[in-house]
Amino acid sequence: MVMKKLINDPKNVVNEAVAGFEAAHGDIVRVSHDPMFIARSDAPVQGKVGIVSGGGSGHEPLHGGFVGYGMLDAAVPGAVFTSPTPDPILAATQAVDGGAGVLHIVKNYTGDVLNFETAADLAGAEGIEVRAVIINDDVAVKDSLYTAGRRGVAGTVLVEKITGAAAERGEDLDTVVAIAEKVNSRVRTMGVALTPCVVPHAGEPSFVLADDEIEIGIGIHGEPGRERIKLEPADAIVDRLLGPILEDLPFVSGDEVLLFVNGLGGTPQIELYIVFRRAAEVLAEKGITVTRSLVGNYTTSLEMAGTSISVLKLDDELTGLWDAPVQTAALRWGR
Amino acid sequence: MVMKKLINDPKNVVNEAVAGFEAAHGDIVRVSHDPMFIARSDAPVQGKVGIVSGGGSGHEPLHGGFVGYGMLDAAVPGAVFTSPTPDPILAATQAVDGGAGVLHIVKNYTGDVLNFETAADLAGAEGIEVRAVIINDDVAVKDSLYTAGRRGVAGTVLVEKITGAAAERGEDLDTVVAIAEKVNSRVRTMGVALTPCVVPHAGEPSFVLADDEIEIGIGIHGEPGRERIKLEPADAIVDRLLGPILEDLPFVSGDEVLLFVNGLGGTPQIELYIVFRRAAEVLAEKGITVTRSLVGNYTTSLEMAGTSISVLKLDDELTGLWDAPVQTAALRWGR
Amino acid sequence: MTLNDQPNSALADAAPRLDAAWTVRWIRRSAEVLAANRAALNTLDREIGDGDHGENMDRGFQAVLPKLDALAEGTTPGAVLKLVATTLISTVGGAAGPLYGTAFLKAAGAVGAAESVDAAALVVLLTAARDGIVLRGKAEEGDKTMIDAWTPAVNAASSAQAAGSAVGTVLLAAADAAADGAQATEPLVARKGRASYLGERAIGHRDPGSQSTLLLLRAAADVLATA
Amino acid sequence: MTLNDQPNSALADAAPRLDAAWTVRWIRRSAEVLAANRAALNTLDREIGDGDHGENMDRGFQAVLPKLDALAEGTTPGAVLKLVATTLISTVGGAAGPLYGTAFLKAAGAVGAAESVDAAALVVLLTAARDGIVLRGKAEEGDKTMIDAWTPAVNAASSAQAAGSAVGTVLLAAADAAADGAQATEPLVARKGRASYLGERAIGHRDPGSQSTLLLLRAAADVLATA
Ligand SMILES: Nc1ncnc2c1ncn2[C@@H]1O[C@H](COP(=O)(O)OP(=O)(O)O)[C@@H](O)[C@H]1O
Ligand SMILES: Nc1ncnc2c1ncn2[C@@H]1O[C@H](COP(=O)(O)OP(=O)(O)O)[C@@H](O)[C@H]1O
Ligand SMILES: [Mg+2]
Ligand SMILES: [Mg+2]
Ligand SMILES: [Mg+2]
Ligand SMILES: [Mg+2]
Repeated sequence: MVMKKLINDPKNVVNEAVAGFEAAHGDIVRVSHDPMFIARSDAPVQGKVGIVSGGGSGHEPLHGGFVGYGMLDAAVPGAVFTSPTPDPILAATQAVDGGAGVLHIVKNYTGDVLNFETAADLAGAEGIEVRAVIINDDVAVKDSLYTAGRRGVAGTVLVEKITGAAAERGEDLDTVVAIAEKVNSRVRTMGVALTPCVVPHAGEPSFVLADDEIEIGIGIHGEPGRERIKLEPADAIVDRLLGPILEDLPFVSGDEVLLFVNGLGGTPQIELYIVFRRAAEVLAEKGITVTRSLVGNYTTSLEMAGTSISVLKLDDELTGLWDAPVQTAALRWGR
Repeated sequence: MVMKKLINDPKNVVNEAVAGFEAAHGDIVRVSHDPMFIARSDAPVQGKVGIVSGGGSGHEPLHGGFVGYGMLDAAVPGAVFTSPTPDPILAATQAVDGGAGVLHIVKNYTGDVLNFETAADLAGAEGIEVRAVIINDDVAVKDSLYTAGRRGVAGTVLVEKITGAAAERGEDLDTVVAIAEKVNSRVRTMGVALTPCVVPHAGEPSFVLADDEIEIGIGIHGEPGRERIKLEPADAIVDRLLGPILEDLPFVSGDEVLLFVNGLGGTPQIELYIVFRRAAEVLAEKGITVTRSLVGNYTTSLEMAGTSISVLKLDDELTGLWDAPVQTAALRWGR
Repeated sequence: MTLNDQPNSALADAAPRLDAAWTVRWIRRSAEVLAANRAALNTLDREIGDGDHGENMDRGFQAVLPKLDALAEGTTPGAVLKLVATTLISTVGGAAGPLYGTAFLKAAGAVGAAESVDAAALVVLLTAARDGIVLRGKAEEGDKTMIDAWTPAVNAASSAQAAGSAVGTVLLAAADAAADGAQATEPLVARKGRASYLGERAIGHRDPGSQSTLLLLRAAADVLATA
Repeated sequence: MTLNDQPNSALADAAPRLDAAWTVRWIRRSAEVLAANRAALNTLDREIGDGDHGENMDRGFQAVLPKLDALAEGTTPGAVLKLVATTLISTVGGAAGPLYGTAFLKAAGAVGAAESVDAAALVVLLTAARDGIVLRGKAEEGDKTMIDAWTPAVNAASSAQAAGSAVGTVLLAAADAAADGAQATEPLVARKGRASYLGERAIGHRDPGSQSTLLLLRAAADVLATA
């Protein structure tokens, strides 16, 4: 079977997409091609904590789409589903260092953690104070003692937005780190895949689901989740995802939350809203109030069909930072 | 084969999605469920020309995602891929009438045109001045004399944004109509499908493409286009789409344009940017300057994989209106 | 012609005039037939349109059914037709909704307040329905639309009535002509509706609207025959 | 044990010390073998990871090749290993990049500026490489990672050297033990890396990193054997 994608050479997928991103969003970002990273057009912002994220490509708009005022200072795209190497992470860190230190927001995958770690060591050796916050919001991986730990998935977007707002309003590195950790500690996510995706250089689906099977607890690289079950109505699937999310924190009656229904890339928006409807209904039944919402393709797995639900427990501080102006290619309000 | 969608009953897809949309975006819109339409939360805005669009569902965020300050006053969603009936169009028209008349933005499909026509007649009988602008930006349909005319596709988003800005700044109905017609007359679009989509109540793909076939000139309901060819590299496909677009207006050296690469629903963003890169390159070679850009899933065909390219010839007036603040679920800047 | 297409003149002439009860039975039968043909019409529409014609027609006629139950005693054919018209307009959507809606509306207008319809009035009714569709959709014969079923049906009805046939025979003539007309859309390139985007690729496929027209007119003849 | 896994002691002991030329030949052979096994490693990784391990390793070693050409005359094994380390770190990415990068870096450190490596130094080199991976990745034996190939390899090399074997035999022992170790990952549940998310579902699949470790160590033995 021929792989059906709008690409040229699989080897050039990331390069060309980044070039397209640069052409489309030159008002917001500038791009370094080698080493490859995407930075705010006005980086470094003197006196501001710099925020760098990154990871394998294929999750767009994560992370490049979130570079700009009020969010990330730079994003470092690796090959598809492969962590970037330390060199571009170091270069991005240097490029956004405004003298107030740099935060690395890293999704919890061995490769990402190790490569960011190496880059941080190298940056430290050059006198840049670098701190890392590891995002691990995925409740699908049950027992963290016998695994590489929980994975970082769509909750990353919320960490990046809120932490970016804190840095933008001038908080120092300790405070920015604390806020990133706070968001990470209060957000829980679980996803479901209806179909797999095809990594361009692989040319074949990363896993196979029967016509009537879905994968509950899917990872954003197609890593398997909790269980493979027969296709169910959307409401039943939402209940399967929300249950473990709500139990885990736990979220309780009286909580105010941000409800984030994320598309994995191949699921139409009309379905995401069907999911949102049921999730909001379940939360309401439990006395949990949705005060902020986000619906759309924000942390994708190429063309995978499916969704993830994230719930973030808000307080006045986080709500205020969420509402603060942001101007990126993929998330924008207030300016 | 089981249809793989995050839905409950196919009959409730639109209802439930609209309910989810309402739950997620209550700050921007209010929803009437029967007759079904989505209106700005502050409608009617007294003294402002009301702008209503609508059409079959399945193209989300078109049109509901574009309801809000600076764009649409109301959107009327029909069943999936089926024009709404006159009743909700009339109700939406009444709901947004602020005394300055109402513009209907209608994509050129027989069903849409006829149902909006009937609604306009009924609204007129109630003393509301209604004008319609029919959008027909799709260059894939070659000879308009022997067809129902060119189809309205992704260019509709640009018409809605720019016309909405004109209405928001207080232009009268004649001027708003003239601007809508101006945008429509200066925008050209052509699309390509890599895979078909499945309408929920049908349960089967609306057309079949071989594993290595693509459809050049696809319509947003899966209507066939110009030709069915073997899969090609992205750059070659972009060239096939841009050629007819540029010839048609024609766009010439020295033009300033808005370049809009639209995803049809199932194509990952990374591919859309590969398409954008090539399109921008071709325009640059021809001396056409891209001064504004839009990339993303804005006029979709459920989960269809593919893209459409729209080019809009700008001038100072249109650029200013494009840049004006907009606050909708799917397009937002400046507030 | 299939067996089903054979006129059955003995039964056809059983009732000389069409009254409100017949009109209601016709619409009920149409709803039945459209429900049964929902998937088939969707398939025709999927081939050269967007695959929803069966869905649309079924939704509309199912919406009519409960309203028929609520009709007052002593209603007229015109009142029934008008009820069908407004219901189709507000429930079918797509191209077919306004087109069939207008057809029934014009048909209602043509029969006015009459208590029943004879063969001559039937021809007037069918003509008005067809003219309503043309008024809205601007299709000509040969454009590969429902008009390609309607116009032969109107012509055949008119000839049959001119030759002195009773309503049953007139209806059968209309249905038979619609069947031929629907079949005759198959080799055509479309010039109206979604199928027009297909160019040559529409050749070999029957227009779904011509098929639903045939089903409606056949139902009209059938309910009379089995009354 | 397949035929390929048989030690060939006659040839293995042909060269008593490993010099810079051998190191370059080893890396070139590794690049060849990894390119040839690119798809196979991707497949292993697709089964219990994200399908890119072959891609990653191939990208890294291909990036090393042109740099080998540019190496000065009279270089040392340590300098070659360091070049490999920095190139892998900056081109492989994923988990394997920092892990193999650190392994080669620590190996380079272990041999220092020596012009060649004897059996004892080889054991030190392999041990340092393995320890570097553990330092970064914190995996223990049985976690179903590349460590499950490295640790048996280091142990076998150490025993062979203690028994007085020359470098060739030590390398063959290491490669053979890595082969057994890689195979032994198959029944395991993973506790590190992406495969750890699979729980029981990882059972029956070989860890891709243990396989690439086997390929690297086998290449080391082979280039000596065919020198
Ligand atoms: N302009 C027209 N005049 C007459 N009939 C038309 C016209 N356009 C479309 N039709 C009829 O409508 C049918 C399609 O109806 P339907 O599928 O319900 O609507 P849509 O095309 O909006 O999905 C076509 O098969 C054709 O018979
Ligand atoms: N913590 C760890 N310690 C040792 N080896 C590890 C660890 N995590 C992963 N690995 C090895 O890395 C291999 C995967 O490498 P690769 O596929 O290139 O990276 P990624 O998992 O980032 O895609 C695994 O097969 C395993 O052998
Ligand atoms: Mg990887
Ligand atoms: Mg339709
Ligand atoms: Mg249709
Ligand atoms: Mg991998």
